[in-house]
Amino acid sequence: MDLHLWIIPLLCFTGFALNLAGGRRWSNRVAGAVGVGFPALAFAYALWVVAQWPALAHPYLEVHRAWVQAGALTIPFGFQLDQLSLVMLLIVTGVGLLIHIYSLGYMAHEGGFYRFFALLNVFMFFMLTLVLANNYLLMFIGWEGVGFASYMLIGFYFHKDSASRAGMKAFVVNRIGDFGFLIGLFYIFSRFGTFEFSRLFPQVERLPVEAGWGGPLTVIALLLFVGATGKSAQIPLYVWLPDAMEGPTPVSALIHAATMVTAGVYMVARSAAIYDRAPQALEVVLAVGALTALFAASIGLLQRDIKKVLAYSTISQLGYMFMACGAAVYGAGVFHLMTHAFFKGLLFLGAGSVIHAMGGEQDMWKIRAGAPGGLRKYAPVTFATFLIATCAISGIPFFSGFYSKDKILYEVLTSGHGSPLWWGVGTLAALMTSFYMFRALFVTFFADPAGHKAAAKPQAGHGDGHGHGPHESPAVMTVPLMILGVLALIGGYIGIGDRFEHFLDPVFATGVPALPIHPIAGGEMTVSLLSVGVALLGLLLAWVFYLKRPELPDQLAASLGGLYQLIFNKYWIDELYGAAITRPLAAFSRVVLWRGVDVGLIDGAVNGVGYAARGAGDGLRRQASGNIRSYATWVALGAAAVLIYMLWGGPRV
Amino acid sequence: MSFVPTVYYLRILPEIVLSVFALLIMLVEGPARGGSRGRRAGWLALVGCLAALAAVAVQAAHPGDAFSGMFRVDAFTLFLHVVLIAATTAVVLLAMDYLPQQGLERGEFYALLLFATVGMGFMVGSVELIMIFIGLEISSISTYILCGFRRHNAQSTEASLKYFLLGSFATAFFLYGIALLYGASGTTNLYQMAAQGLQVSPDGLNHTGLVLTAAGLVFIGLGFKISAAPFQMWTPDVYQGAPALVTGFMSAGPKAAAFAVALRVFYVALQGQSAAWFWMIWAAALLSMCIGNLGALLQTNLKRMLAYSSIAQAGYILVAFAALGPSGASAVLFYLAAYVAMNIGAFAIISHWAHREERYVALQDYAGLGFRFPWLGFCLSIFLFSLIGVPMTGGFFGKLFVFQAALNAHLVGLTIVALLNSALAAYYYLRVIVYLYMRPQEESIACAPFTAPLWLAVAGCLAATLWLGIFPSQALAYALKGAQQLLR
Amino acid sequence: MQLTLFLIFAVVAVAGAVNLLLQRHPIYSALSLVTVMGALAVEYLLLGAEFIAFIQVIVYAGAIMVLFVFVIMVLNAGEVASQPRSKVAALLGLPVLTLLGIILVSRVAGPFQHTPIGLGDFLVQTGPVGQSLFHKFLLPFEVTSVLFLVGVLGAVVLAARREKPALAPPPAEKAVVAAQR
Amino acid sequence: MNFLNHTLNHVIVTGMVFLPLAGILALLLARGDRAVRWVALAFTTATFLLSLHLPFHWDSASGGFQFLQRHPWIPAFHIQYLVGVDGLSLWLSVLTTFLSVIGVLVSWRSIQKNTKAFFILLLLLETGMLGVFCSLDLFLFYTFWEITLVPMAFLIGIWGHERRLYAAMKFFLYTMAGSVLMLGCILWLYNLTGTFDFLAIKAGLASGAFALSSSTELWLFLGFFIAFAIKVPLFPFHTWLPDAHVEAPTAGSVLLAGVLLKMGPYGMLRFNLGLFPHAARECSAAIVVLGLIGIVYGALVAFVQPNMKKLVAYSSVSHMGFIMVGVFTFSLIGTQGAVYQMLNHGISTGGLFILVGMLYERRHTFELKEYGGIATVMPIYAAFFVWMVMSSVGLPLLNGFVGEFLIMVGTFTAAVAHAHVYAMVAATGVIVGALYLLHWTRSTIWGELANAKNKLLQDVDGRELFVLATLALLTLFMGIASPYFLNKTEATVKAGVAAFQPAPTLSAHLAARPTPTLAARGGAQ
Amino acid sequence: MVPLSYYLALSAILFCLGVAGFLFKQDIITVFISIELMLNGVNLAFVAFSRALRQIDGNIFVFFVMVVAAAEAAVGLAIIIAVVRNRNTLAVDAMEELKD
Repeated sequence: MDLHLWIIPLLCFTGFALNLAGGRRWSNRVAGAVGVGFPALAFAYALWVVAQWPALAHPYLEVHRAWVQAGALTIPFGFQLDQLSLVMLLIVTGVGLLIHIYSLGYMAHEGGFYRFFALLNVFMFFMLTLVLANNYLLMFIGWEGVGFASYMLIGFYFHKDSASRAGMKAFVVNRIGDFGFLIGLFYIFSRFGTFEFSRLFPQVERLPVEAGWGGPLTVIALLLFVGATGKSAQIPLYVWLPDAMEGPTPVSALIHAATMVTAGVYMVARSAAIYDRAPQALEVVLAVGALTALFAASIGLLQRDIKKVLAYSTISQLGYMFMACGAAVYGAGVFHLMTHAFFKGLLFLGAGSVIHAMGGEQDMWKIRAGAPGGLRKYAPVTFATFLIATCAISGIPFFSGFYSKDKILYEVLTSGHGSPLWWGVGTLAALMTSFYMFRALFVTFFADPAGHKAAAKPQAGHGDGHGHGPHESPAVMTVPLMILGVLALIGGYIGIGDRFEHFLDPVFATGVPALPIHPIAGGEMTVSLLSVGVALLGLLLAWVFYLKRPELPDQLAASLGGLYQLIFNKYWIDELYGAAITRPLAAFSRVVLWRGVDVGLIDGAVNGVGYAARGAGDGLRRQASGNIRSYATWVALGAAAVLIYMLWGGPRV
Repeated sequence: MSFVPTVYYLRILPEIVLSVFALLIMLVEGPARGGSRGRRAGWLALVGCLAALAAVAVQAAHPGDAFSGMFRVDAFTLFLHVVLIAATTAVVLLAMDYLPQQGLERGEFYALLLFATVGMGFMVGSVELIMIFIGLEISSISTYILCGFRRHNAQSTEASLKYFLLGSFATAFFLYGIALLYGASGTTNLYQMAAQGLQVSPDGLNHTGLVLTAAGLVFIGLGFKISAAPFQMWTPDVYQGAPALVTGFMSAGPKAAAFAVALRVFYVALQGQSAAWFWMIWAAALLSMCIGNLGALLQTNLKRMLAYSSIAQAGYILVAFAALGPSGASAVLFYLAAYVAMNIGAFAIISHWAHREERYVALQDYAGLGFRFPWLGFCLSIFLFSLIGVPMTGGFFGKLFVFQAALNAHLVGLTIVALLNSALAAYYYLRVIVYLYMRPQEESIACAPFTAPLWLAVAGCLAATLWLGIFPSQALAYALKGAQQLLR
Repeated sequence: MQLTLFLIFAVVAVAGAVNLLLQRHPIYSALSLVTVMGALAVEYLLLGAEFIAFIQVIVYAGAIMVLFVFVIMVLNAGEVASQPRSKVAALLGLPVLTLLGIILVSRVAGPFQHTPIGLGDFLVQTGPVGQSLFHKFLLPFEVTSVLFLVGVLGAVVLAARREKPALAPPPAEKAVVAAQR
Repeated sequence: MNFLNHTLNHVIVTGMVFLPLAGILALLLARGDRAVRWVALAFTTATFLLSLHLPFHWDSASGGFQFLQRHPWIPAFHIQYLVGVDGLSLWLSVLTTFLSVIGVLVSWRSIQKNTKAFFILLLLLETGMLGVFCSLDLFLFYTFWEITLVPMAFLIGIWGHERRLYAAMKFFLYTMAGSVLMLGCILWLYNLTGTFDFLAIKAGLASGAFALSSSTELWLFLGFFIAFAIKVPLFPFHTWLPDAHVEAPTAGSVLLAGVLLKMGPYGMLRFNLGLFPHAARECSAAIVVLGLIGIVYGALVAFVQPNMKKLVAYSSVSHMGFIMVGVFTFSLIGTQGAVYQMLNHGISTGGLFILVGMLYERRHTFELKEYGGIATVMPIYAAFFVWMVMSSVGLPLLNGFVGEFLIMVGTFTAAVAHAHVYAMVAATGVIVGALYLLHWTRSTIWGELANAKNKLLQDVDGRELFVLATLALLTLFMGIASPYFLNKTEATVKAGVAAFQPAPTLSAHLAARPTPTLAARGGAQ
Repeated sequence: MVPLSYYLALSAILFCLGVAGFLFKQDIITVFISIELMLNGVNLAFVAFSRALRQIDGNIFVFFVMVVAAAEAAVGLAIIIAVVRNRNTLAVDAMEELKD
């Protein structure tokens, strides 16, 4: 049975190529049709693939001609379809398609319409390559490629300096992660001689679980995780993601929430066979994930920009996914990945709709001020779907996020790799999540209870002709919102009873016996109740702070003082990086390397030789005085020298 | 009273031919007055040169000694005869362009050129020191006069005087050396000296010290002529002051002839002492290269720059000289041929562009000339590249040959110095090219029309330079043969 | 006897040479040289070189030096007024000379301390010289004629007093520029 | 047809090398700038097409030289006219002919003065470069090597920018200084072996017919190496490069970066590794370290350059450092990567120089601060800009990645000490590479169009579009179809690295594993 | 009996005095005369060697040296005359127009 999986990414690439080549001359309608049509075809193809699923060998492999070949190294264009990639395939094409459709409306009045769709398509192409690859290197194509697409899309408004800077930052920070990833790949190759999963993992599975830090699998796992921290915005490489919000909102939804940033999680899950044998690495993954979850959530508490809130929330949620991976329950991680794709995609699209409605305004307080009486009145669909998504992310029962997050927290607490400490951290982060999400919801959609009626005129920065007051978005935007709303609501149900995880089990069955779990009283229910409690607490607090007692936040801020400043300024991490790395590096390069070594030392030496030669030439010139008797003296001197030499100097005959 | 065999005269036929034509020139020049003065002499000289070249063929057909073993026709003699007479031919042609332009057109010029060539011919063909001395004097005295040919010009006469005084000074050393060699060996025939080994004189005394002193003194005289350091001081001044064309001639002919003499004296007569004099040559080579190239770096007068360059080139030839053996000698011969071709070529163009009273010999005068006169500029560039040692030119192959010989003789240090020097030298040659092509023309310098003789001469030099660089096999074979017969 | 003669005329020769150095007027220097030549002619006689001794006096001292004196007179040469300008000669001249003298005297004369030269047991008279010149040394003898021709030419070219040639009308400096393009 | 092919195989290399010279003759006859351009284009294109004969009739299984042609030239010195192509030179030759066509195209309008001379020199340069890659006689090689020097110095000196004289001089002298040492070594080798024939020398050295003492080998190695290192240019011999690039006209920069620099690694692979393997092994650590310094150093210095061309020039230092590391770790994979990276760098950096040149043609400045927001007025240009930058950054699916990756993998798995460290340091180049290239992109084409002088810039025209699109498609093709290129070089490279004894553990390890062939994979679908 | 060395020593001394004259004399003509002195020194060596070797050749050489000296004198004096016409001085140290 041939699936010709290569067609799926290539469809998206075709969309890209067509728009790149002809988009400039086409109307937005044609460009949009091309830009959405090909992902739609890809989605359709993916659905067809799903239909074929029962009939397939698992995993299904198709290997085409080589991409790179040198000596023992052969990297084919090869695709693999197993449970994990199937899930990813559906998420990417499905959510991707919705966001494409949404963008038709969102971007309708933007310049560079065709460019936007070309780039979205190329992103899809790379993302699909990433998830369908049958080897690490092909995955790396997608990995780097999505980075490129992300770079281009973050900098989509390239005339804004901040946007182009953010794009560059994203790319470079990702590259730092890729550095680790690459080294990991080198290790894999030098140890196992292949990058293909189907050849690599069987070899890995023959190896025992490693005990210390120095084992090859541990090293590989850690290096791969460095790559994951870059792509999935974990400590310490998360800094690019908040800045990435400079891109158009659909981009944030697609790339910086639903798909690309989860690539790290996908990659770690894909490498389960390796991680399972590297418990120390799992420990690191868990710790980093948990800390990131908490850390980002804490920053999210005080952000005023709606997209920044969502960005930090994304970082935080990605932390959860890594917590799951770190606890060696990759299934839970992937589950959360999926639900997160729904609700975070929805949140971003909703935020986009809000921004659209408010003419480009992103500051929640200004939105509130710009929509007298609460934005929910003007944009009911947006509000409703945003509400669903907020509930989902906060872990309100029966929304999708509840199931996945709950599962993760439970597993972290009980799994042999987990510990109560990280569970506590995760739960605290959940509290914060609930708080800041509802804070965002209340501030954005509800009227200011303090009754600041000073309705600032909505700003007309976004697009053209949209400065006519808050309004609901067109159907082309709201329909995707609604579809995602439904998914965010019910998407968790497939995980009930661990069905989803069992579906994925074949992928994660790596031959390592599970560690004994730490049983807790009451089992999963205890944890769930706690989680729900925390979520509701967050909701309550947000309600108190932002609807009931709007003066409280300021008072609290004043009483907290330094801590407030610290969090409000995002722990000054960007500034720290700037002062410790970026600026010294530039200064070092300029002053020491360029001016010092290059111009001073090397060229100085070269020129020094030149000067010396000229100096010698000058000395010779001075002897050429033109005086005959001087010349004769030199001749006589030469004669004496020659004779002395001839008679006493040289070897005797 | 025995008759002198006719074949003896055939063996010095080129010299006879040249002398006869020089005499003819003097004869026709006497009565000639008015506008055509010198023109006729030029054509006569040209015919004489060509006839002399033909005479070389005759000479070649009759190898052997002549005149009580004073003169020897062998491949060595023939090779240098061809080189020298060809050089003179080129200079004669150039003179037909240069002299009228300078207002110097007088038949004596050609006569002197031919006489100088006669002297050089005797220098390279003689195997007897007194004959060599006379040949040397003929060529030197002719050259002294040519240097001062622009006799109303203070620089020209000053150059002539400097060359004359210092040249005579050095010649006295040379002569002293000859005297000592004679005293040590009882002969002045180089091959007889070689046969004796020069260790022990006929009277049974050990004369090593005397011979070595003689070798040193001889080298002083010859070193002066080839402008080898430390006897090079006169070169820049004289080259600068002499008429440009004469400078070209001087840098080629007499230098080549002096090298030939040096080869005969050191390689043949003093071969037994090579271990002693080798280091003298070595040091002179080293000094010449370094002094020549460093001195040239800052020069802005082209003639002066080429003077330093010729010191450096002498250094390269001395590197080959220090290599000893047939490979060293053949490298010297080949390099001389290439050097003569490229140097005369360069001076041909320089002396044409120099214009009346040699107004334009500074580097900045050359700005933009390359594009103004593309063909001449191209030719000059080729000559300069040849002097630098860029492949496909005679200069390169000559250098290659020299370095190969030197390395073969394990002169690694000297070769490295020579290699670095040739890189250094690239700077000042290239500077001329930079001016030719890369600097905008500042003032439009006047330029006389190009005449056919000029073209002929330049084309000849160009052809020779490229021929020696691209298809050197034949010339190489001759040089090798010359070297072998020299050492036989 | 021989030694005495040798020493006397050696002293005369050296004295003449030193005088040549010490005199400031060229004419005295020239005359000093004549003295040296005369003394040398005697030494030649002591060495049995009759022919050379005679032509030394007749040709060298007689003709060539007269030429010098003549030129000095013609040019009305006197003492040179200018200051010596060669620092190199002033600084290095004497040491170098001393060195050179020591080397030459020791190395040239050194090996022959015990080679006696007798008086009158080997004479070179004109006859054999002429024989040799037309026999063994025929070629150089013939070639010297070229040398003299060159000398004549030199005198003509350099010293003949002709009016400074008015530069011929400049060769047509046509628009070479255009022609070459 | 068969006969024709046979004949062509015999003379193809000579024809390819000297066709540009014939072009010079034609150019001399051409009247008018227009005709001159077309003649130059015709001849470079014809040469390019001719050179395509090589890959199409290539025997991938052979690691030796193909299309050999041998004639005695200067018998006294045993100098021959001996040309031939192996896997190493195959693609470099094609790259040369290709970039020459590009060079003509990019000079179409920018060269207005002395057009004929310009194209004559360009064609002469092409002959020289092809000769360097194809000649197998050391004398012939050196001849061509030096011949490339002259036209390039002229191109810089005549058609360059403000400080062109200084740059031309520096270029010439720097390279000359290196090559005279090489000449010395060639002669030394000749004296030791009695021939200039590369094949004979190599066979003799390998078989022990010519024995070199280890110190002799070391000195010979160094002599050759310094000449090549200057050309590469390897840190710290690189300072001529920024000056030469900044001042060179676009075509000059393209050929300089694209081809001339490749003569360095090519020479090292051919001569240093081919003839003096022991010395190469001995010196490899130091050279690799210099290469690594070059990678990081070049990138960091590029990052702070205020001048676009200098930036690209330093980027070359960085990229060429990769090649050095690949060459001197002696692994099959790494060397293959280095060979491929040579091609990639030629295309990518050539492309970057063309892009810079296009801006210069419009604005006559290379200063970074003069630009910004160019994408607003020149969108197509900007697209190609990003494309070529990405190729240079090493975005997978474009060409740059394959080479760099192979080099790094090869280095990592190489059987040399500290291989892991080498690869890791090299990999940092990936980060800093992105840093300076994106910094450049950001400050040139992104951002606000603040400078009023840039507001009226014209986007690319048809000719420029053609050039850029060709290069861009080529980067894509080379990025996805690398086996097409590398299969043809593998046999040669394998034979070349065989002298450096197999990596003990890894290759044994890999040998145990059946590596499926391409065909088998194709069948498995 | 006089040893040969005496004659040779005298010749060397004369030669060196000639050199000294060249180095220290201030007018061109005397410098030229010094060269003649050097030649005379050489001639003495020739004759002495000829005598010691009992050969005629040395005498012949001296003859040729004198011939050469004569030609040289003619040309040299002509050059000097030309120089004086241009410069109006006989000072050696005035000939410094050509220099670096």
